[in-house]
Amino acid sequence: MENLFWFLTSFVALLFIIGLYALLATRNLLRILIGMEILTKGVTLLLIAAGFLAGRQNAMQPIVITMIVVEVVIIAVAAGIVIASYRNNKTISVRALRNLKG
Amino acid sequence: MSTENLMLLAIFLPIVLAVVPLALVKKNALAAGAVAIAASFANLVVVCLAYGKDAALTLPWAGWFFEFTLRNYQFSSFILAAAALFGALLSVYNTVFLKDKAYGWLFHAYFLLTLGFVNGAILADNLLLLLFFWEGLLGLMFGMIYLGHRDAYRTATKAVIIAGVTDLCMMFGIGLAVHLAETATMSQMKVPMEGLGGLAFVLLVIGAISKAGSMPFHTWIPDAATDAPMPFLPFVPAALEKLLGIYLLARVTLDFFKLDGGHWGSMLLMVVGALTINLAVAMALIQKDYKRLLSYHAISQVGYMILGIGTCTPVGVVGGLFHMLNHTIYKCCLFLTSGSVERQAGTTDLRKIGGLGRKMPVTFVLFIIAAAAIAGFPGTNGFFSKELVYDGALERHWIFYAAAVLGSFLTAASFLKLGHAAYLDKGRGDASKVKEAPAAMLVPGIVLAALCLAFGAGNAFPLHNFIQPVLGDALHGHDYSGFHFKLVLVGGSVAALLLAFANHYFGAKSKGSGLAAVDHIHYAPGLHQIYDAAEKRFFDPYDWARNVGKAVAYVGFGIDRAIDFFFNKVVVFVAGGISGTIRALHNGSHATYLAWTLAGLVIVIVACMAGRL
Amino acid sequence: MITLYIALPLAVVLLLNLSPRRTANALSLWCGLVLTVFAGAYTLAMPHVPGLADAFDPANRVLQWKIEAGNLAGVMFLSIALVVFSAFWVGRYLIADSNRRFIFNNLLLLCMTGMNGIVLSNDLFTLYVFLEVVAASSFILIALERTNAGLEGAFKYVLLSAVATVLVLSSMALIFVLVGSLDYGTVKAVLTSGQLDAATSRFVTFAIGLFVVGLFIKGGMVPFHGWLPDAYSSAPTASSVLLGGIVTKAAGVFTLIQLAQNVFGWDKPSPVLLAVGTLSIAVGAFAALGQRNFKRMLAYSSISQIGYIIIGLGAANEVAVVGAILHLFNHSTFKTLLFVNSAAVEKQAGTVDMDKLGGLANKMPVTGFTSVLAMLSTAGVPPLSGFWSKLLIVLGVWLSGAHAVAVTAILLSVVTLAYFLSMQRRVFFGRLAPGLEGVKEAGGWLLVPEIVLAVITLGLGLTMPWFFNTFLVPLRSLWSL
Amino acid sequence: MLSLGTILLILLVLMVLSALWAVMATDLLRSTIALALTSVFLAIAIYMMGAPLAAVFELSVCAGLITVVFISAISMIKPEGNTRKEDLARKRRKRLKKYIPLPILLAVAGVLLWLNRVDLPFTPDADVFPLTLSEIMWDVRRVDIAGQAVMILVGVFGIVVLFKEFVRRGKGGEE
Repeated sequence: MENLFWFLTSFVALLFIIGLYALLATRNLLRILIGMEILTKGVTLLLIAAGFLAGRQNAMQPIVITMIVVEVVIIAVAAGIVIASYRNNKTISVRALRNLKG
Repeated sequence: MSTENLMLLAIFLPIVLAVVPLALVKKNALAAGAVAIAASFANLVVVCLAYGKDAALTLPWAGWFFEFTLRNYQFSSFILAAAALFGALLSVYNTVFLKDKAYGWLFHAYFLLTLGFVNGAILADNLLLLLFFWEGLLGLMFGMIYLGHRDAYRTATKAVIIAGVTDLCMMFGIGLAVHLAETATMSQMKVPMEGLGGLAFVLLVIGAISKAGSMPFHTWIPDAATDAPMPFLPFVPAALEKLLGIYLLARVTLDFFKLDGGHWGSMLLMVVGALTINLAVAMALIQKDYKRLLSYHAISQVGYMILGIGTCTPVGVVGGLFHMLNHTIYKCCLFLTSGSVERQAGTTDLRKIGGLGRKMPVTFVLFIIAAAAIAGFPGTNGFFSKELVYDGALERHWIFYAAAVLGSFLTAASFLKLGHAAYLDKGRGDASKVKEAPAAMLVPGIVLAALCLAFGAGNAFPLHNFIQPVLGDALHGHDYSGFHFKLVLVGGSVAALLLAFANHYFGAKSKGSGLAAVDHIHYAPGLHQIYDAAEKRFFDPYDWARNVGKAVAYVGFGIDRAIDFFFNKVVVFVAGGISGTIRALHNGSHATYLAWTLAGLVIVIVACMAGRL
Repeated sequence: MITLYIALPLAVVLLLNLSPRRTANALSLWCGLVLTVFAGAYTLAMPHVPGLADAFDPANRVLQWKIEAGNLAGVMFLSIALVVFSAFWVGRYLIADSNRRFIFNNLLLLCMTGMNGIVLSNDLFTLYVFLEVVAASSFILIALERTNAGLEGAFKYVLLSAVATVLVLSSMALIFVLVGSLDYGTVKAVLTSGQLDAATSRFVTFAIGLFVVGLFIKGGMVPFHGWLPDAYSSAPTASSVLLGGIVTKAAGVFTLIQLAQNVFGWDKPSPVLLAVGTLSIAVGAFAALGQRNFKRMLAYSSISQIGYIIIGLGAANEVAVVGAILHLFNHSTFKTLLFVNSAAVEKQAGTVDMDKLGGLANKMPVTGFTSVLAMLSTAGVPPLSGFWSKLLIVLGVWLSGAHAVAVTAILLSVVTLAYFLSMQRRVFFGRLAPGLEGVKEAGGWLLVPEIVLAVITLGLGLTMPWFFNTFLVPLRSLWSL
Repeated sequence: MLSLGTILLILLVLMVLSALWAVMATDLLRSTIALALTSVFLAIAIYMMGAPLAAVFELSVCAGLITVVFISAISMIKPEGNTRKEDLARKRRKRLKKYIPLPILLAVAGVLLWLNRVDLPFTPDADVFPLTLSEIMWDVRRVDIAGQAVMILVGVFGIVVLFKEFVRRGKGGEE
């Protein structure tokens, strides 16, 4: 059980690292969104693993489903922001979104 | 009406009536003034009815040391009565002075609010309640200074910042004292004077003496003298703040901590007192503005009170409290004369006025009486209280006595200069159209000047009725009224006065002949002239004395500016630097913010795992 | 009937969108106002009328919602209703386009639903869902005008909020492994059972740490605050009112208080909270000192004020926590008031750059006066309400033994006073700035929230003892000490 | 027959690799595809861990809907500062066509998975939770469902606000 837990969480950790890398290092707004998606994937895996390990997948499934729906809305809104920014600035570089300082 | 209700009335009557000027549809200063007069006289009646009665009142309040506890007894009712008296006199004066001012109605509202808050602070028997009223006064002070003119906010801000910092000290002091005494009720407060108790003492004293306007928390007062509306000066710095500050100081030293003469706390107070006397008066000596000069004296005289209370001898304490009362009377009167001059002559700049004595004879007489009182001319009230303070100081160490006498000398010199310049000199400016001030502005001054003389000649009355009952048994049956001082003391004071006269006479003569109208000592020059004076006639006794005075003035000026520099520049620079750094760190990049977040996450998690959550 | 807090706004939104567009545009404002007033009145009536505080349960399991409310919830409901009420007025005043205003009003109602849901939720995952509702509607509210700045602020918020979500959900997963449920009561029973072995309690601490950091991000605490100044200052001012007034408090701070007491069962001072709170107070205050933009200064000031709430919570004794809750309410009133003032200034003077403003007090007396009131309350000047809450917080922190924190908090409130004085001087007092001669007082629409909020700030301060005994003392029972 | 552990290992490794690809790929479209692939692998893993309903959601919503969102976003964005702009656009359009079958394939795979539910070689601890899935979903988690509804409403408003082109109108209300 313990081993399985660490086995699964190590993959979750890998996904988190990849996602955070995307958030931190890329300049492309859409790729930042992809990073956010990957983070969400990690969370999904972690939740399912938790349900699996606790033996309560029945209780966990509705949670994951709701979470997926909620995250889709978030991503859609975020994509809307990126598109609107692109319409304003004609670029999807994150440089367009670093003017507020101080 | 029971005394309990009278106490409540004293607090809430002015505060409630203050709403009237605020609610006036047409902002008429005269109508607001009428309300102010009515309210202040009603207040006077109320506090007179409550005078000297013992009463306590506790209303259910928040709990945890927060209790709405009021206490009326000899000391508080005396301070209350004094404050109410000045409030009543000033309300009359203000009404005339502010008649045509656009902000008049607002000032009257502030005036009444201040009166109510002061009554609250005096009657409070709970330290936290006291703090409540105390802080409320801070806001009112800001409001009143702010009314002066369009750039007065600078001064108002400075005043609030200085007072705010010292009030913070006082808050800590109160916190410590409440912690140590395990009660916030002032009448039950007993704090030991060692360890943290000492710190609490110092912090509370800082709060009290800064309210009274002592050095080094004084720098806003002279600025307020130039910027604030004139009626603010006799009301707040000269009267109420002295009463309140010295009241708290006396409560702290005599009640809470039971300070005795051998303690370092007493020495501290005396040193502060002596320094305040001399440094402030030295600054006063070189001022060229009527109000500003007076305001430095308002600082200087606090020194006598602190010195007197700091001696911890019955005679010194009686002297200090008596001096507080007297100072309020004559300084109020002096500020009123300055107000009359400002209103009639249009300015208080001594370089632009002169020869007003003939045009404004009543004002001049009032000035002479009050100035004699502040200088300690025998027979006036100031003389008696100063003698008592000298007596106490001499009992402790001759050096404090010497400092006090030196201050007395400089006080006399500066008032000779002021009187000469404003009322006797001829020719500067156009004085031909100046008339005597209206009667309503003179009456309060006349009352006060009469009090100066009355409390001098009949000093038994205030001492027996107001001051000595405060100390009660601590006096061991002594009576300090009448005229029974040691000859040495009186001789010293008289000598100081004579010296001041001589100094003034020779100064006026030697300089006055050369220049058109002015005797030069009144216009104590800027810094370069100090060096000029040092070059020539160094051994001339007169110049020598003058140079000593100037040197003291110079040092005082330096200290004054240094404190000013600290508040104006260092604080601003440090805060600005921190602020700039923080702002530079917010570079707008999402990656930076994300990196902070992750770093914070790691730190918090590490801290949690280390059991620090 | 406590279900109404969620059901009613949702129903209103649905009905508005089903009715013809023209009617709906006109109706949305009034529906919203009536709803918020109703919510406020309902909350005030709740302690006195039996039955109001019950969940909706007509003996039928299917309609039994799993939610509950307490006294703390009452304070939050009141703040939420108050701020949303003000935001409606500001929106009516500032947003010219009627379609956009319709969307704004709908989003306000949805956001209100989300915040009420946060207050009511009794389950960690439900909490998460409503947190996301609030976050998503905030993103849209920030980006409503689609200006560059607004999009930038929204984007940063989206980004950091995503990280917060990940942390919160991961923490939930870890708790679920251990407990097998996310219900507050069940989780608390396991976490505070005292039967966890060393390894398991380290595991639990780790999970709680993740959760707390997630909430720190939502609440905008330093150093997790990067999004907050940008989002607040760049949002349309009508949205800033909502964001600055309540969103971070409901999403971050209230949640933290709720969880600390209902789930984590903290009962001793927490150095982490104290440190983060103190850092927030300091950084927020000093950053606010150097701002030129009125709204940005208010945003930093929010960070600083929330720091006070957090140290109150960190002290974990009843004095401090009651102070923190009171400060939560106070902050939502006076910060909303300040944002409403900034809306008035923005509309009337056309800018919120403080270097271009000045001397507006004579032109806009009500706005000037109420802003002075709000500022003094924020800085903690008696007898305004802000003084009492700060006093309780500092007192509680001192009693908890964190003397240095208490002293720092007091010292930094001087900085608060300093930056607000500088703000007052640059915006309302001083010399009238060139070009502002024709400025008039804001229209009647805006004076309503200004006066209501100012009266609350002043009235609460003056009637503190009564308020304290009626509302706050009962709160103590929440904190089992 | 592979054990559950081995299958999971393979799936998760593939998932991480495709996630890495999604982040590293220079072409945005490829990134999106890789992301969808990640979702597919994750969905299968979820399925293997005894959560078939969640797997279907992951597949249809994440792999399907989000990919659609991303691809429509990419299609709105013209290639930046390029001389051969139209050329490239045409190429993109061609490529887009190439990827159209992908969501369909994913959907088919999902349906197949749903229909041929294979019995797990390794059963986790018996589900000790006393309620059935639908009971939990509609009773215990009822508030969450309401929250989802609110969320979707928010999303609708978000799309109306953010995606809609600026409209020029005669009355001059909007720019």
